[in-house]
Amino acid sequence: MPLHTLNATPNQSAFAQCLRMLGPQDALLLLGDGVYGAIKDTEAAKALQNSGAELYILEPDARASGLEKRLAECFKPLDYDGFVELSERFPSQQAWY
Amino acid sequence: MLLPDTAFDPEGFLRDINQWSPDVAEQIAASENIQLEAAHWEILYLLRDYYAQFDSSPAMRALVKYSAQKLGKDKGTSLYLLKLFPGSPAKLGSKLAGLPKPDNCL
Amino acid sequence: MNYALLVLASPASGLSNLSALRFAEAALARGHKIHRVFFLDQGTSSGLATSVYPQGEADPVALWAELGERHNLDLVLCISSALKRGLLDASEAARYERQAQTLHPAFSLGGLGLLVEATAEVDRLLTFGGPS
Amino acid sequence: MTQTKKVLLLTRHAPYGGSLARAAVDAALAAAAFEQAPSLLFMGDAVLQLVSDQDASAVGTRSHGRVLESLPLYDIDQVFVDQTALLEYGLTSHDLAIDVILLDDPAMRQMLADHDHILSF
Repeated sequence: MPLHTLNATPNQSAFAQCLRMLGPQDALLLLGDGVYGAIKDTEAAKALQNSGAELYILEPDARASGLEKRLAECFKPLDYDGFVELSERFPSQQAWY
Repeated sequence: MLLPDTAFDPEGFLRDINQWSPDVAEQIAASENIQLEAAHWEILYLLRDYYAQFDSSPAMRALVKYSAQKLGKDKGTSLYLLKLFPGSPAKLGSKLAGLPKPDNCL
Repeated sequence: MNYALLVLASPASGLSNLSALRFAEAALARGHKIHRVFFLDQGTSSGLATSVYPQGEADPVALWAELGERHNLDLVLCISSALKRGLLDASEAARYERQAQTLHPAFSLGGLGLLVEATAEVDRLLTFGGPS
Repeated sequence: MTQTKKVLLLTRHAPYGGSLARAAVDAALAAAAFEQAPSLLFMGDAVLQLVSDQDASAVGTRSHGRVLESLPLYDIDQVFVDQTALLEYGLTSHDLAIDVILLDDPAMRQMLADHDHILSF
Protein backbone atom coordinates (compact mmCIF):
# COMPACT_ATOMS: atom_id res chain seq x y z
CA MET A 1 0.00 0.00 0.00
CA PRO A 2 1.66 3.21 -1.10
CA LEU A 3 2.34 6.46 0.66
CA HIS A 4 0.98 9.17 -1.62
CA THR A 5 2.68 12.55 -1.56
CA LEU A 6 0.62 15.30 -3.14
CA ASN A 7 2.22 18.54 -4.31
CA ALA A 8 -0.56 20.17 -6.36
CA THR A 9 -3.52 22.43 -5.58
CA PRO A 10 -7.08 21.05 -5.79
CA ASN A 11 -7.41 22.72 -9.21
CA GLN A 12 -4.61 20.70 -10.78
CA SER A 13 -5.08 17.37 -12.53
CA ALA A 14 -2.61 15.68 -10.19
CA PHE A 15 -5.03 16.33 -7.32
CA ALA A 16 -7.93 14.56 -9.05
CA GLN A 17 -5.69 11.68 -10.11
CA CYS A 18 -4.39 11.27 -6.58
CA LEU A 19 -7.95 11.22 -5.28
CA ARG A 20 -8.89 8.48 -7.76
CA MET A 21 -6.02 6.31 -6.57
CA LEU A 22 -6.29 6.95 -2.84
CA GLY A 23 -7.62 4.01 -0.83
CA PRO A 24 -8.41 3.38 2.85
CA GLN A 25 -5.20 1.40 3.35
CA ASP A 26 -2.99 4.18 1.96
CA ALA A 27 -1.50 7.27 3.56
CA LEU A 28 -1.46 10.75 2.07
CA LEU A 29 1.05 13.48 2.86
CA LEU A 30 0.28 16.97 1.57
CA LEU A 31 3.34 19.06 0.80
CA GLY A 32 4.17 22.15 -1.27
CA ASP A 33 1.04 23.35 -3.09
CA GLY A 34 -0.69 20.22 -1.84
CA VAL A 35 -1.32 21.87 1.53
CA TYR A 36 -4.18 23.91 -0.01
CA GLY A 37 -6.17 20.69 -0.22
CA ALA A 38 -6.51 20.68 3.56
CA ILE A 39 -8.50 23.91 4.07
CA LYS A 40 -11.38 23.20 6.41
CA ASP A 41 -14.91 22.85 4.96
CA THR A 42 -13.74 22.81 1.33
CA GLU A 43 -14.79 20.15 -1.16
CA ALA A 44 -11.16 19.17 -1.58
CA ALA A 45 -10.55 18.49 2.09
CA LYS A 46 -13.83 16.58 2.39
CA ALA A 47 -13.00 14.43 -0.63
CA LEU A 48 -9.58 13.57 0.78
CA GLN A 49 -11.16 12.71 4.11
CA ASN A 50 -13.77 10.50 2.43
CA SER A 51 -11.01 8.39 0.87
CA GLY A 52 -10.45 6.83 4.27
CA ALA A 53 -6.66 7.20 3.91
CA GLU A 54 -4.42 8.29 6.79
CA LEU A 55 -3.94 12.03 6.26
CA TYR A 56 -0.83 14.07 6.99
CA ILE A 57 0.46 17.53 6.15
CA LEU A 58 4.05 18.73 6.09
CA GLU A 59 4.22 21.34 8.84
CA PRO A 60 6.82 23.77 7.37
CA ASP A 61 4.88 23.94 4.10
CA ALA A 62 1.57 24.42 5.92
CA ARG A 63 3.10 27.27 7.90
CA ALA A 64 4.32 28.96 4.72
CA SER A 65 0.73 29.01 3.38
CA GLY A 66 -0.55 31.35 6.12
CA LEU A 67 -3.60 29.11 6.42
CA GLU A 68 -2.40 26.85 9.22
CA LYS A 69 -5.25 27.85 11.51
CA ARG A 70 -7.83 27.14 8.79
CA LEU A 71 -6.69 23.59 8.07
CA ALA A 72 -8.95 20.65 8.89
CA GLU A 73 -7.85 18.83 12.04
CA CYS A 74 -7.93 15.45 10.34
CA PHE A 75 -4.60 16.29 8.63
CA LYS A 76 -1.90 15.49 11.14
CA PRO A 77 1.09 17.85 10.96
CA LEU A 78 4.45 16.15 10.43
CA ASP A 79 8.01 17.38 10.37
CA TYR A 80 10.65 15.71 8.15
CA ASP A 81 11.40 13.15 10.84
CA GLY A 82 7.74 12.18 10.67
CA PHE A 83 7.88 12.08 6.85
CA VAL A 84 10.78 9.61 7.00
CA GLU A 85 8.93 7.56 9.62
CA LEU A 86 5.93 7.34 7.25
CA SER A 87 8.21 6.14 4.46
CA GLU A 88 9.51 3.41 6.75
CA ARG A 89 5.97 2.19 7.41
CA PHE A 90 4.73 2.26 3.79
CA PRO A 91 6.73 0.13 1.35
CA SER A 92 6.34 2.41 -1.68
CA GLN A 93 5.63 6.03 -2.50
CA GLN A 94 3.64 7.60 -5.32
CA ALA A 95 4.49 11.26 -5.92
CA TRP A 96 1.73 13.43 -7.39
CA TYR A 97 2.90 16.83 -8.60
CA MET B 1 34.42 12.93 -51.91
CA LEU B 2 35.79 13.03 -48.38
CA LEU B 3 34.24 15.21 -45.71
CA PRO B 4 36.67 17.46 -43.80
CA ASP B 5 37.62 16.50 -40.22
CA THR B 6 35.47 19.34 -38.96
CA ALA B 7 32.37 17.45 -40.13
CA PHE B 8 32.92 14.99 -37.26
CA ASP B 9 32.88 15.46 -33.51
CA PRO B 10 35.82 14.29 -31.37
CA GLU B 11 34.26 10.83 -31.10
CA GLY B 12 33.92 10.53 -34.87
CA PHE B 13 30.15 11.03 -35.10
CA LEU B 14 28.79 13.17 -37.91
CA ARG B 15 27.87 16.60 -36.59
CA ASP B 16 25.07 16.85 -39.17
CA ILE B 17 23.46 13.47 -39.81
CA ASN B 18 21.94 14.84 -43.05
CA GLN B 19 25.44 14.71 -44.53
CA TRP B 20 25.47 10.92 -44.39
CA SER B 21 26.02 8.96 -47.59
CA PRO B 22 27.52 5.51 -48.33
CA ASP B 23 30.81 7.29 -49.11
CA VAL B 24 30.73 8.93 -45.71
CA ALA B 25 30.14 5.52 -44.12
CA GLU B 26 33.28 4.27 -45.91
CA GLN B 27 35.20 7.27 -44.61
CA ILE B 28 34.11 6.66 -41.00
CA ALA B 29 34.81 2.92 -41.38
CA ALA B 30 38.34 3.65 -42.54
CA SER B 31 38.99 5.77 -39.46
CA GLU B 32 37.69 2.86 -37.31
CA ASN B 33 39.82 0.31 -39.23
CA ILE B 34 36.76 -1.54 -40.49
CA GLN B 35 36.55 -2.86 -44.04
CA LEU B 36 32.87 -2.63 -44.97
CA GLU B 37 31.57 -5.86 -46.52
CA ALA B 38 28.05 -6.79 -47.61
CA ALA B 39 27.28 -8.06 -44.10
CA HIS B 40 28.16 -4.64 -42.62
CA TRP B 41 26.03 -2.80 -45.14
CA GLU B 42 23.09 -5.02 -44.33
CA ILE B 43 23.26 -3.89 -40.69
CA LEU B 44 23.93 -0.25 -41.54
CA TYR B 45 20.77 -0.08 -43.68
CA LEU B 46 18.92 -1.96 -40.96
CA LEU B 47 20.00 0.74 -38.49
CA ARG B 48 18.81 3.45 -40.86
CA ASP B 49 15.46 1.66 -41.17
CA TYR B 50 15.28 1.46 -37.38
CA TYR B 51 15.86 5.18 -37.06
CA ALA B 52 13.27 5.98 -39.73
CA GLN B 53 10.73 3.75 -38.00
CA PHE B 54 11.34 4.56 -34.31
CA ASP B 55 12.90 8.05 -34.38
CA SER B 56 15.64 6.90 -32.01
CA SER B 57 18.93 5.01 -32.04
CA PRO B 58 18.64 1.50 -30.61
CA ALA B 59 20.30 0.17 -27.49
CA MET B 60 22.01 -3.19 -27.98
CA ARG B 61 19.04 -5.21 -26.80
CA ALA B 62 16.67 -3.62 -29.32
CA LEU B 63 19.20 -3.90 -32.15
CA VAL B 64 19.63 -7.63 -31.56
CA LYS B 65 15.89 -8.23 -31.54
CA TYR B 66 15.28 -6.03 -34.59
CA SER B 67 18.03 -7.87 -36.51
CA ALA B 68 16.45 -11.19 -35.61
CA GLN B 69 13.06 -9.99 -36.84
CA LYS B 70 14.32 -8.53 -40.11
CA LEU B 71 17.31 -10.72 -41.02
CA GLY B 72 16.61 -13.99 -39.27
CA LYS B 73 17.73 -15.68 -36.09
CA ASP B 74 21.39 -16.35 -37.04
CA LYS B 75 21.99 -12.63 -37.60
CA GLY B 76 19.96 -11.53 -34.60
CA THR B 77 22.59 -12.33 -32.00
CA SER B 78 24.96 -10.09 -30.10
CA LEU B 79 27.84 -12.34 -31.16
CA TYR B 80 27.14 -11.81 -34.88
CA LEU B 81 26.88 -8.04 -34.39
CA LEU B 82 30.01 -7.94 -32.23
CA LYS B 83 32.01 -9.66 -34.99
CA LEU B 84 30.98 -6.98 -37.47
CA PHE B 85 31.23 -4.01 -35.13
CA PRO B 86 33.66 -4.86 -32.33
CA GLY B 87 33.29 -3.36 -28.88
CA SER B 88 29.93 -1.68 -28.85
CA PRO B 89 27.87 -2.66 -31.94
CA ALA B 90 24.92 -0.35 -31.26
CA LYS B 91 27.15 2.69 -30.80
CA LEU B 92 29.66 1.91 -33.55
CA GLY B 93 26.92 0.86 -35.97
CA SER B 94 25.01 4.08 -35.29
CA LYS B 95 28.17 6.08 -35.96
CA LEU B 96 28.73 4.40 -39.32
CA ALA B 97 25.07 4.51 -40.30
CA GLY B 98 24.78 8.25 -39.65
CA LEU B 99 22.36 7.94 -36.72
CA PRO B 100 22.40 10.35 -33.79
CA LYS B 101 24.83 9.39 -31.06
CA PRO B 102 22.91 6.97 -28.82
CA ASP B 103 21.57 8.68 -25.74
CA ASN B 104 24.26 8.84 -23.08
CA CYS B 105 21.63 8.01 -20.49
CA LEU B 106 21.39 4.50 -21.90
CA MET C 1 16.90 0.89 5.64
CA ASN C 2 18.53 1.63 2.34
CA TYR C 3 17.02 4.60 0.45
CA ALA C 4 17.32 6.14 -2.99
CA LEU C 5 15.88 9.50 -4.01
CA LEU C 6 14.82 10.51 -7.51
CA VAL C 7 14.83 14.31 -7.75
CA LEU C 8 12.95 15.71 -10.76
CA ALA C 9 12.17 19.12 -9.29
CA SER C 10 14.21 22.18 -10.20
CA PRO C 11 16.21 23.80 -7.40
CA ALA C 12 15.17 27.18 -8.82
CA SER C 13 11.41 26.65 -8.65
CA GLY C 14 9.05 25.52 -5.93
CA LEU C 15 9.69 23.74 -2.66
CA SER C 16 10.14 20.18 -3.84
CA ASN C 17 13.89 20.16 -4.51
CA LEU C 18 14.68 21.40 -1.00
CA SER C 19 12.08 19.00 0.34
CA ALA C 20 14.16 16.14 -1.04
CA LEU C 21 17.21 17.60 0.69
CA ARG C 22 15.42 17.91 4.04
CA PHE C 23 14.12 14.38 3.64
CA ALA C 24 17.64 13.11 2.99
CA GLU C 25 18.94 14.89 6.11
CA ALA C 26 16.15 13.46 8.24
CA ALA C 27 16.59 9.94 6.84
CA LEU C 28 20.32 10.04 7.63
CA ALA C 29 19.55 11.38 11.10
CA ARG C 30 17.26 8.40 11.68
CA GLY C 31 20.13 6.07 10.86
CA HIS C 32 19.15 5.15 7.32
CA LYS C 33 21.58 4.74 4.45
CA ILE C 34 21.16 6.69 1.22
CA HIS C 35 22.42 4.55 -1.63
CA ARG C 36 22.14 7.31 -4.23
CA VAL C 37 20.40 10.57 -5.04
CA PHE C 38 19.61 10.55 -8.76
CA PHE C 39 18.82 13.93 -10.31
CA LEU C 40 16.87 13.82 -13.57
CA ASP C 41 15.19 16.31 -15.88
CA GLN C 42 14.91 19.75 -14.21
CA GLY C 43 16.41 18.30 -11.04
CA THR C 44 19.83 18.20 -12.67
CA SER C 45 20.27 21.96 -12.15
CA SER C 46 20.97 21.04 -8.51
CA GLY C 47 24.59 20.46 -9.55
CA LEU C 48 25.14 23.70 -11.46
CA ALA C 49 28.17 25.32 -9.83
CA THR C 50 27.68 28.62 -11.63
CA SER C 51 24.17 29.28 -10.32
CA VAL C 52 23.73 32.16 -7.89
CA TYR C 53 20.89 32.21 -5.37
CA PRO C 54 19.84 35.45 -3.66
CA GLN C 55 21.06 36.23 -0.16
CA GLY C 56 18.51 35.32 2.46
CA GLU C 57 17.25 32.33 0.43
CA ALA C 58 18.42 28.76 0.63
CA ASP C 59 21.09 27.83 -1.92
CA PRO C 60 20.15 24.28 -2.92
CA VAL C 61 23.40 23.67 -4.81
CA ALA C 62 25.51 24.56 -1.79
CA LEU C 63 23.23 22.63 0.57
CA TRP C 64 23.28 19.44 -1.54
CA ALA C 65 27.02 19.69 -1.97
CA GLU C 66 27.54 20.19 1.76
CA LEU C 67 25.26 17.28 2.68
CA GLY C 68 26.89 15.12 0.03
CA GLU C 69 30.39 15.83 1.24
CA ARG C 70 29.50 15.41 4.91
CA HIS C 71 27.88 12.00 4.36
CA ASN C 72 29.84 10.88 1.33
CA LEU C 73 26.64 10.65 -0.73
CA ASP C 74 26.50 9.49 -4.34
CA LEU C 75 24.90 12.52 -6.01
CA VAL C 76 24.40 11.64 -9.68
CA LEU C 77 22.96 13.80 -12.45
CA CYS C 78 21.44 12.08 -15.48
CA ILE C 79 23.99 12.93 -18.11
CA SER C 80 21.66 13.66 -21.03
CA SER C 81 19.37 15.89 -18.90
CA ALA C 82 22.46 17.61 -17.54
CA LEU C 83 24.13 18.26 -20.90
CA LYS C 84 21.00 19.97 -22.24
CA ARG C 85 21.11 22.31 -19.26
CA GLY C 86 24.76 23.20 -19.62
CA LEU C 87 26.13 21.04 -16.81
CA LEU C 88 29.51 19.73 -17.91
CA ASP C 89 32.43 18.14 -16.13
CA ALA C 90 35.93 18.30 -17.60
CA SER C 91 35.57 15.26 -19.84
CA GLU C 92 32.15 16.26 -21.23
CA ALA C 93 33.39 19.81 -21.83
CA ALA C 94 36.23 18.34 -23.89
CA ARG C 95 34.00 15.83 -25.68
CA TYR C 96 31.53 18.49 -26.78
CA GLU C 97 34.13 21.23 -27.24
CA ARG C 98 32.69 23.64 -24.70
CA GLN C 99 34.74 26.19 -22.79
CA ALA C 100 33.46 25.79 -19.25
CA GLN C 101 33.20 23.13 -16.60
CA THR C 102 30.03 23.93 -14.75
CA LEU C 103 29.41 20.83 -12.64
CA HIS C 104 29.92 21.21 -8.90
CA PRO C 105 32.61 18.71 -7.78
CA ALA C 106 30.29 17.16 -5.17
CA PHE C 107 28.17 15.73 -8.03
CA SER C 108 28.88 13.34 -10.88
CA LEU C 109 27.32 12.68 -14.27
CA GLY C 110 25.97 9.23 -15.04
CA GLY C 111 23.58 7.21 -17.12
CA LEU C 112 20.03 6.15 -16.31
CA GLY C 113 21.49 2.74 -15.57
CA LEU C 114 22.48 4.14 -12.18
CA LEU C 115 18.82 4.88 -11.43
CA VAL C 116 17.91 1.39 -12.60
CA GLU C 117 20.62 -0.11 -10.39
CA ALA C 118 19.33 1.87 -7.42
CA THR C 119 15.78 0.54 -7.88
CA ALA C 120 17.13 -3.01 -7.72
CA GLU C 121 19.25 -2.24 -4.68
CA VAL C 122 17.21 -0.19 -2.22
CA ASP C 123 14.33 -0.81 0.20
CA ARG C 124 12.73 2.57 -0.40
CA LEU C 125 12.69 4.86 -3.40
CA LEU C 126 11.11 8.31 -3.17
CA THR C 127 10.38 10.66 -6.06
CA PHE C 128 10.46 14.45 -5.60
CA GLY C 129 8.85 16.07 -8.60
CA GLY C 130 7.25 19.25 -9.77
CA PRO C 131 6.03 21.80 -10.33
CA SER C 132 5.60 20.69 -13.90
CA MET D 1 21.88 -7.05 -12.27
CA THR D 2 19.31 -9.61 -11.12
CA GLN D 3 15.74 -8.48 -10.90
CA THR D 4 14.93 -8.19 -7.24
CA LYS D 5 12.24 -5.52 -7.20
CA LYS D 6 9.01 -4.91 -9.07
CA VAL D 7 9.18 -1.41 -10.49
CA LEU D 8 6.26 0.60 -11.81
CA LEU D 9 6.91 3.56 -14.08
CA LEU D 10 3.90 5.85 -13.83
CA THR D 11 3.76 8.60 -16.44
CA ARG D 12 1.12 11.36 -16.32
CA HIS D 13 2.19 14.06 -18.75
CA ALA D 14 1.48 14.91 -22.39
CA PRO D 15 4.30 14.19 -24.86
CA TYR D 16 5.50 17.61 -26.01
CA GLY D 17 4.59 20.21 -23.34
CA GLY D 18 7.48 19.26 -21.08
CA SER D 19 10.35 16.84 -20.78
CA LEU D 20 8.87 14.38 -18.27
CA ALA D 21 7.20 12.14 -20.87
CA ARG D 22 10.55 11.62 -22.52
CA ALA D 23 12.26 11.06 -19.18
CA ALA D 24 9.74 8.32 -18.47
CA VAL D 25 10.28 6.46 -21.73
CA ASP D 26 14.06 6.84 -21.45
CA ALA D 27 13.90 5.36 -17.95
CA ALA D 28 11.77 2.49 -19.25
CA LEU D 29 14.23 1.72 -22.06
CA ALA D 30 17.18 1.94 -19.68
CA ALA D 31 15.53 -0.46 -17.24
CA ALA D 32 14.84 -2.88 -20.08
CA ALA D 33 18.40 -2.56 -21.38
CA PHE D 34 19.55 -3.70 -17.90
CA GLU D 35 17.07 -6.58 -17.90
CA GLN D 36 14.85 -5.06 -15.23
CA ALA D 37 11.39 -5.41 -16.74
CA PRO D 38 9.39 -2.43 -15.47
CA SER D 39 5.61 -2.10 -15.67
CA LEU D 40 4.50 0.97 -17.58
CA LEU D 41 1.29 2.82 -16.70
CA PHE D 42 0.01 5.80 -18.69
CA MET D 43 -2.36 7.90 -16.60
CA GLY D 44 -4.22 11.15 -17.29
CA ASP D 45 -2.65 13.30 -20.01
CA ALA D 46 -0.02 10.61 -20.61
CA VAL D 47 -2.52 8.72 -22.80
CA LEU D 48 -1.76 11.43 -25.39
CA GLN D 49 1.80 10.08 -25.63
CA LEU D 50 0.42 6.93 -27.22
CA VAL D 51 -1.56 8.45 -30.09
CA SER D 52 -0.49 6.96 -33.43
CA ASP D 53 0.65 8.95 -36.49
CA GLN D 54 2.54 11.57 -34.47
CA ASP D 55 4.92 13.56 -36.65
CA ALA D 56 7.15 15.89 -34.67
CA SER D 57 9.59 16.48 -37.54
CA ALA D 58 8.41 20.08 -38.02
CA VAL D 59 8.69 21.00 -34.34
CA GLY D 60 12.31 19.94 -33.92
CA THR D 61 11.95 16.99 -31.58
CA ARG D 62 11.62 13.26 -31.95
CA SER D 63 8.16 11.75 -32.43
CA HIS D 64 7.26 10.38 -29.04
CA GLY D 65 4.75 7.82 -30.33
CA ARG D 66 7.33 6.33 -32.67
CA VAL D 67 9.81 5.87 -29.83
CA LEU D 68 7.08 4.09 -27.87
CA GLU D 69 6.58 1.75 -30.84
CA SER D 70 10.06 0.39 -30.09
CA LEU D 71 9.03 -0.83 -26.61
CA PRO D 72 8.40 -4.42 -27.82
CA LEU D 73 11.99 -4.53 -29.09
CA TYR D 74 13.04 -3.91 -25.49
CA ASP D 75 10.71 -6.75 -24.42
CA ILE D 76 8.29 -4.36 -22.78
CA ASP D 77 5.14 -6.03 -24.04
CA GLN D 78 2.63 -4.99 -21.42
CA VAL D 79 1.65 -1.35 -21.42
CA PHE D 80 -1.18 -0.27 -19.14
CA VAL D 81 -3.48 2.65 -19.81
CA ASP D 82 -5.92 4.72 -17.74
CA GLN D 83 -9.24 3.88 -19.39
CA THR D 84 -11.04 6.92 -17.95
CA ALA D 85 -8.48 9.37 -19.35
CA LEU D 86 -8.62 7.77 -22.79
CA LEU D 87 -12.40 8.14 -22.77
CA GLU D 88 -12.19 11.79 -21.63
CA TYR D 89 -10.18 12.60 -24.77
CA GLY D 90 -12.64 10.73 -27.00
CA LEU D 91 -10.02 8.12 -27.87
CA THR D 92 -10.09 4.34 -27.99
CA SER D 93 -7.29 1.79 -28.07
CA HIS D 94 -7.60 1.80 -31.90
CA ASP D 95 -6.20 5.34 -31.92
CA LEU D 96 -3.00 4.24 -30.18
CA ALA D 97 0.38 3.38 -31.68
CA ILE D 98 0.88 0.19 -29.65
CA ASP D 99 -1.22 -2.55 -28.08
CA VAL D 100 -2.26 -1.62 -24.57
CA ILE D 101 -4.19 -3.04 -21.66
CA LEU D 102 -6.97 -0.75 -20.41
CA LEU D 103 -7.42 -0.45 -16.66
CA ASP D 104 -10.22 0.99 -14.55
CA ASP D 105 -9.52 2.78 -11.27
CA PRO D 106 -9.62 -0.28 -8.97
CA ALA D 107 -7.21 -2.11 -11.29
CA MET D 108 -4.85 0.87 -11.29
CA ARG D 109 -5.02 1.08 -7.49
CA GLN D 110 -4.10 -2.59 -7.41
CA MET D 111 -1.12 -1.92 -9.71
CA LEU D 112 0.15 0.80 -7.41
CA ALA D 113 -0.15 -1.56 -4.45
CA ASP D 114 1.54 -4.48 -6.25
CA HIS D 115 4.93 -2.87 -6.94
CA ASP D 116 7.95 -2.38 -4.70
CA HIS D 117 8.90 0.98 -6.20
CA ILE D 118 6.96 3.57 -8.16
CA LEU D 119 8.86 6.02 -10.34
CA SER D 120 6.48 8.90 -11.01
CA PHE D 121 6.99 11.08 -14.05
